Amino acid sequence: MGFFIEALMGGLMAGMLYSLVALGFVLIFKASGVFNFSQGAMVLFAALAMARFSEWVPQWFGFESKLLANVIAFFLATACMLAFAWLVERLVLRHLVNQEGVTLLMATLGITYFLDGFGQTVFGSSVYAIDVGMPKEPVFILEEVFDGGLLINKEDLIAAFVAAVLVAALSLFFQKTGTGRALRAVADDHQAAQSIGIPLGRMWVIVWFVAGITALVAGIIWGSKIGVQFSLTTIALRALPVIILGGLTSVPGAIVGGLIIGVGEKLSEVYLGPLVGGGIEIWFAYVLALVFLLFRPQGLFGEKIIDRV
Amino acid sequence: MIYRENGQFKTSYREDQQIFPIAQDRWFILALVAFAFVGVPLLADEYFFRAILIPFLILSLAAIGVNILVGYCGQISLGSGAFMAVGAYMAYNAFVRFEGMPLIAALLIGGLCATVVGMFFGIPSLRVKGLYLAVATLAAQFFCDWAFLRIGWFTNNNPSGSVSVSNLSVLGWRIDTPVEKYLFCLGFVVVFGVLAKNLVRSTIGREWMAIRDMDVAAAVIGIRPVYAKLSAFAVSSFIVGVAGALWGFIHLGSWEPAAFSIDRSFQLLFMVIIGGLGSIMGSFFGAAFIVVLPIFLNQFLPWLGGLFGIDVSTAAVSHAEYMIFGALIVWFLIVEPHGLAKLWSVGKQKLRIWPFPH
Amino acid sequence: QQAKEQFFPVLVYRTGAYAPNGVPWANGFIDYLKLTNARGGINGVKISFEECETGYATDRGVECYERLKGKNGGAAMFQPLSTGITFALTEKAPVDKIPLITVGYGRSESQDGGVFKWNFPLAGTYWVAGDVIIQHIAKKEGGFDKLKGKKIALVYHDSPFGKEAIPILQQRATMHGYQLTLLPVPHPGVEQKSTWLQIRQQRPDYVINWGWGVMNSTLLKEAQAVGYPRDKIYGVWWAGAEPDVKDIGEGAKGYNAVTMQHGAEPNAPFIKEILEKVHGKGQGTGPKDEVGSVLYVRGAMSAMLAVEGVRAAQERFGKGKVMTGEQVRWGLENLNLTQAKLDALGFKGVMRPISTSCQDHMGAAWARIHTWNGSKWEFTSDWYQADEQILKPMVRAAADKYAAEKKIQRRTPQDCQS
Amino acid sequence: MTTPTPVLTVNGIEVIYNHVILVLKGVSLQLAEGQIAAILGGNGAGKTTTLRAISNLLKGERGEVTKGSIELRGERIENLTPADLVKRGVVQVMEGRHCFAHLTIEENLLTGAYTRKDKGEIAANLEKVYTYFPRLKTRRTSQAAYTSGGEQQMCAIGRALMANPSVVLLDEPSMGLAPQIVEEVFEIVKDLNQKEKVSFLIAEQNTNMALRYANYGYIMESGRIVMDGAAEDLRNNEDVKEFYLGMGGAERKSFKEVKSYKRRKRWLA
Amino acid sequence: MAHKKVGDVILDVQNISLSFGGVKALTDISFNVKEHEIRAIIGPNGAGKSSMLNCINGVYKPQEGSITFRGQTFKHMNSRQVAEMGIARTFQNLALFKGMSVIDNIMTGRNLRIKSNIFLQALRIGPAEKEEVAHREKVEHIIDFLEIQAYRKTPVGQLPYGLQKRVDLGRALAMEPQMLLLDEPMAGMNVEEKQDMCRFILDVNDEFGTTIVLIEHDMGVVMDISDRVVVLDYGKKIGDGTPDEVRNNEDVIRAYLGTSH
Ligand SMILES: Nc1ncnc2c1ncn2[C@@H]1O[C@H](COP(=O)(O)OP(=O)(O)OP(=O)(O)O)[C@@H](O)[C@H]1O
Ligand SMILES: Nc1ncnc2c1ncn2[C@@H]1O[C@H](COP(=O)(O)OP(=O)(O)OP(=O)(O)O)[C@@H](O)[C@H]1O
Ligand SMILES: [Mg+2]
Ligand SMILES: [Mg+2]
Repeated sequence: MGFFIEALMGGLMAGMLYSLVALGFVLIFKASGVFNFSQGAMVLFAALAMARFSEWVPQWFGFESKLLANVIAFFLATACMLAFAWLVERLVLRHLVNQEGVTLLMATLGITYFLDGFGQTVFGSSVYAIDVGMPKEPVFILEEVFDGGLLINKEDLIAAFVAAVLVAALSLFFQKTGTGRALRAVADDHQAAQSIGIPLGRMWVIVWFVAGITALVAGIIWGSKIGVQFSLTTIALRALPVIILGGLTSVPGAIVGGLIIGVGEKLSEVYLGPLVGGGIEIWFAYVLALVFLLFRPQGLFGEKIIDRV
Repeated sequence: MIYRENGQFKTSYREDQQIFPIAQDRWFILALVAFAFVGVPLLADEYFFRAILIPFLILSLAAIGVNILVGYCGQISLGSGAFMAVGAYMAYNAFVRFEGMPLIAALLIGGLCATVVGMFFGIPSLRVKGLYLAVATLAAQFFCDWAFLRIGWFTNNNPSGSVSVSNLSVLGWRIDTPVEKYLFCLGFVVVFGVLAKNLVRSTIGREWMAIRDMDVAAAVIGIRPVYAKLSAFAVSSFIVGVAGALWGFIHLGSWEPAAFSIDRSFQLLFMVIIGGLGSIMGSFFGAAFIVVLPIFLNQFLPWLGGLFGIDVSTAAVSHAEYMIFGALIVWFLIVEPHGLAKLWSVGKQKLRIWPFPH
Repeated sequence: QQAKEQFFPVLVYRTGAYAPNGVPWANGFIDYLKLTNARGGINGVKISFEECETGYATDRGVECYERLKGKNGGAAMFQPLSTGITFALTEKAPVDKIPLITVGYGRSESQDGGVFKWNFPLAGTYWVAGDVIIQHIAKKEGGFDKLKGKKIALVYHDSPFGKEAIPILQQRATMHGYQLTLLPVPHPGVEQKSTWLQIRQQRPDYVINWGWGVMNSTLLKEAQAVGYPRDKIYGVWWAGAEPDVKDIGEGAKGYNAVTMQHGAEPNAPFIKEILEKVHGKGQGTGPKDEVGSVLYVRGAMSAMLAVEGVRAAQERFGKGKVMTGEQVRWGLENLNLTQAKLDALGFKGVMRPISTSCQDHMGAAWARIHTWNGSKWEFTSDWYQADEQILKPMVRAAADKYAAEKKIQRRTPQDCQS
Repeated sequence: MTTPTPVLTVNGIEVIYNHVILVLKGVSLQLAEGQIAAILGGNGAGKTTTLRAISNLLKGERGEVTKGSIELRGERIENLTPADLVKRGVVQVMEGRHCFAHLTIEENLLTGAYTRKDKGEIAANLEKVYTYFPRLKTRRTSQAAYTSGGEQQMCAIGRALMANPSVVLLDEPSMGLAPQIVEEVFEIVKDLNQKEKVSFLIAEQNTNMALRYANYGYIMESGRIVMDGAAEDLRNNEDVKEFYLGMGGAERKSFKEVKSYKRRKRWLA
Repeated sequence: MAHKKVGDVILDVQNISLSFGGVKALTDISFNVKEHEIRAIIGPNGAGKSSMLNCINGVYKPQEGSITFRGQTFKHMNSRQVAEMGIARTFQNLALFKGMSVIDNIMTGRNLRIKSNIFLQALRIGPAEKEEVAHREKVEHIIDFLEIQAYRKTPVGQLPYGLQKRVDLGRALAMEPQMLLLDEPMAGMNVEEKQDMCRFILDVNDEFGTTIVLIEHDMGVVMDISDRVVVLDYGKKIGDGTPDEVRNNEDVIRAYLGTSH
């Protein structure tokens, strides 16, 4: 029983971490109809910027304070993401107005390659650490109830909390503000949005910047968990079933999807894995997402796919 | 002025329905194929065959398969790597488990098994669409990756999960040298290329495209979505499976599941998008772009650096390669969102009216 | 003069998921080649070399192989530096007559030179690594009989590389009666939560880590996060270098790894020589502070073995000449690096003698254990030798199976002379 | 006729799609302040293209203006973004509706007011649109994709009005609307034109209706303006009558009587 | 005008009701269509005209009622069945296959009649090729008929709106249907083009004896060419009869026509 609870909690926590990455995808998709393949690369880039600046800043300015270094690095990294968003709009999206989804997807792939190369050139390709003072050592609770106690990972708890805050803020933004509504309009029809005076360029800079910030947050949390290096990009693959399950256009969906996927894959790996040789969690996550899709083709909270004649 | 259709009148629909209705195209393609069979073996060196031409041909074939599914039928698939793997591993099993199994038969059996698997994973497409469908195919990808690593039977119980083949021959003709391998692949590509082209310009091809463009309207004129989608999955994964078998048998000789990883699936998808969705020709362009360009950049950049006396480190080269490659993708898309094939046809269009601007 | 240069192709990965581990290896390799040139080449034959980036991807590796094999007078050996590429090249090398050197990786059964004429897993295979780890654990526990009923979990990279260890650990498990649990981690290894949940559930006495790249550091962080004692974890030699533990620091204290003879060797004579003759002249390949680190030394040692292979070939086919692939193959097969020779090369205290033969392409089966003390790696055991009695039949059986599948005949004694 | 100050001046523009297809071959037209001008012409004449060129929406269709100039109150506008134009009061109602499928009718209308800030005015404007199109009010909470063709058309027109424009480019406003709604739409146009001095440039197939409400008309064929003049004059022109108003001769022919032989006459081949 | 013979009822719609969530698109609609006649459906925007067609050819499933076609009664129809029975249609919001050329779009209409299997098609030998050519010929007739020869190979997405509507009609005609459902075929056309379109419709009706169900807002057209008219308003039937009857029906005038035409 203790173990089950632990696995369950582990799954929930892992799910929250996926959600953090998934959010970036959802944001850009919901707000511009672009399936942003480069989200993984953005996470890496942002994390690299954060890690390296927090290392360089004290050297440049000659101070010791870790906290100050982190704060400055955070702002510098944010600035990087803003510059990135601006450049993406300028150099890429602006020229691809009104193109089909696959074309845009492909363009974000180009961005991915570029960003991977650029990030490693500027920031290097070793392993870097982000140390924002996340607690690493485990805590055990209810030791008197369960043998060995229940393991609680404080780092994960903090991550989950951050993800929840982000989601709440973003949901409000989309539902309650005019900009949010305009962003959804852009996703539906670029041209019509232009025709009524929505400045596509500005909208895109905004969403890509916001997505950049979620990437930065995800990068900091994941980076402090597993170190900053190239493999961070691959967690995007773990976030895919999450957004698909939650619905490509739903911010809360990213969280719920994350929780379901997280729990599903951990429980399956722990309970079914040993029977078939293990390593099943990744495909299990996808199969799980698929099963849900068969009942709701647009994901749990996604906007209904419209087909009308 | 060379590219003129003037004076080429079609007197029958049959003529107008040839693969290449314009005479220049026809001659050009014939010349190209002849050159590929005769000229290239005389000219190219071993590196060219083994590192560029053979992978290019095999991946073009796979891209044709993917294009049928994604480009023609509009079902986004990220499982092509898995279908390649199925083709490769099942061909391997057919080859080693049955004494005297002819090579071509083994490859085709690989393709058939891929067909079955492809159709199975295509079933969700009846309900799930677009990017959402991508997960179904990703499920195929990860499941197959896992199965080939974990289930010993597929690898003839090789503990490491990797398998290898050798002593390939067709009707007594041993396929050893790079030229022979090249010709063998070329034969496959030409045959399947023509078959695929025929399919996409026939009824079944129109059904696929109709489903892609507007499935409700397609249903109203009597196209059965089930049949159209599953047949696209079947044909596509058959071709992809054969390509996978060729990749394993001819190109690598020995492989592990990682050779058909998710990266391969993405690579194939990129090829068809860059090359041009819904274009057989585009599959070749796309394969050339994605296979050759990085290799080219990888060798060109140090040379370029050398010209200016800069010693470019390997890491810098590959980072630059990434950046340039990414930038080129974006650039091409901006110039022509419908891919290189479209760019090509716009070019032809211009040539047709040249020297006038419009 | 051109013809006087022996060409060394260098397959590396300086980008991508495994770059942090690939880079120091490559730097060590290149630096050693530079050192050899600084020492006057191989009997006067200078070394030329060229890197090719594989990104740890098999098809890129194959392309590199094809590109480099004919360059600069032709490559006389390859070091694929990836299990996947090794598998692919194993099919091609015999055709091209170029030997493959896989120092500490690749197929374990390729030790059997009777079947794998062109493969040289010099200085140790994964079965050696696995065997030594079990020997060490047994010693800690106070004898093999104490292993009975113990639980050992193998956490491995889910790829042919990771699976290489399974046969030997299973073999030993049947002998000693410990319980082996297999826990695969999918590439690249950043997601191990369920693995560690299972470890928490089963509470194994030891965890063996067969990881590479980011999987290693993730594994240690997860271990820390669930409070599994790091000193009960043993890594393979690709999971026992600085990039794996550096950014965890204290958190990884006590973590052990088997070494491929060497560890971090900042004080080895040849390292000093490199610092002086290569870095001192401003020709160093990477940053100076990396020189002498574990993977750097691995790279340098791999280069040294190849150089010595060429030298051995020259002994027979003509000193001061450029060797062909076939000649180098002979050299590698008749390598006899005595302690004296090694000492002369500056490897004193770094490694033990290696001598190969037609039957044995590995040449040595020695290993030690080293432990991370929070800031650096320290040796914490004596030398172990893998148990021939166990390995030999396994190698033989696996090689025979391969031969049967490929329809290759075992090499005849005459062939061994050639 | 006195020429009031032009708001919009299009000067000999050429438009090319896809780098090769030349569609407009030198189109010039003017829209005077406070005027309603109509562009008439058959399918494929280039009406939509002209409007797209003015509102700068060509780019998304891979078209570009290669020659000529477009001026708004004396200012060159070829390089402005569509959003800038809306800020200057120029709004286009696109052909074929283009409602935001996933947004509700009301949300569609509200996005129309994106460029405006005053909440009170927006609310008032929304009410106005609802009084123009009561049908929209009843469907306000349903997603645009699930409304009928005519409802979508109303939504598109209403959405443009929400921007409080001074120049409106209407592309086939009558398409798919029931006759009395068509009438209403034109009444609204007239109303806005007279009360709020909004200028309209209307591309229409419903020549009859368009010429009844417009002050000035342009007739387009294959990418050129082939005839222009005051609406009055055009309405009385024999050729126009025959080809565009369906009133060849004196009495209106029944559709049944139209023979299937080709009875086309063109100003240009 | 050639006198055509209006035959028996071939399509009988009975008590159809359809609602989406709270929206009642159709309430208890019954009407019938006779062989060879031109039957118009009119009504204000959102009255449920398009939904009615969608029910007939199986895109929507009505909650209540039944449809009888040539003696067979269906609770709801399945699109493929409907097509096989020979009912074709055009769409109000264009539903062409955007990425395909005009020829290919119209060829899809022949799809039900092409018999060669996928293998023959891949090889394109013998019967497959012959069949393709034969059908192409039929399609060329339609292209001639609709006067869109010049656009044969243009992707339909690039055609102006009016021509797209013609292609849409062409695709439906290619099915050689017994009954053709047209949803606002003349929207976005000028008078001359409407006349042409009317001509097409009348010709189809005359020459092939195709039964036509037509939705149109142009009263001139409707009153001119249709034999009988159904009027819908807010999902309810408010009138049914000959053009003259409908024109003078009080309800219809109030709800739709405004003034008498
Ligand atoms: N995106 C496009 N790409 C290529 N050609 C186009 C494109 N859009 C329009 N055209 C071509 O431009 C010409 C003019 O089209 P336009 O849409 O302006 O006509 P229109 O007068 O609005 O016709 P309609 O009344 O049918 O809407 C047509 O011949 C059409 O084929
Ligand atoms: N799939 C659907 N989901 C929800 N509501 C729908 C759907 N289809 C139609 N409706 C509603 O049903 C009503 C009738 O729609 P329909 O399209 O049949 O109208 P119509 O008579 O064709 O009008 P128009 O002349 O404007 O095309 C409309 O109010 C529409 O919003
Ligand atoms: Mg138009
Ligand atoms: Mg309708």
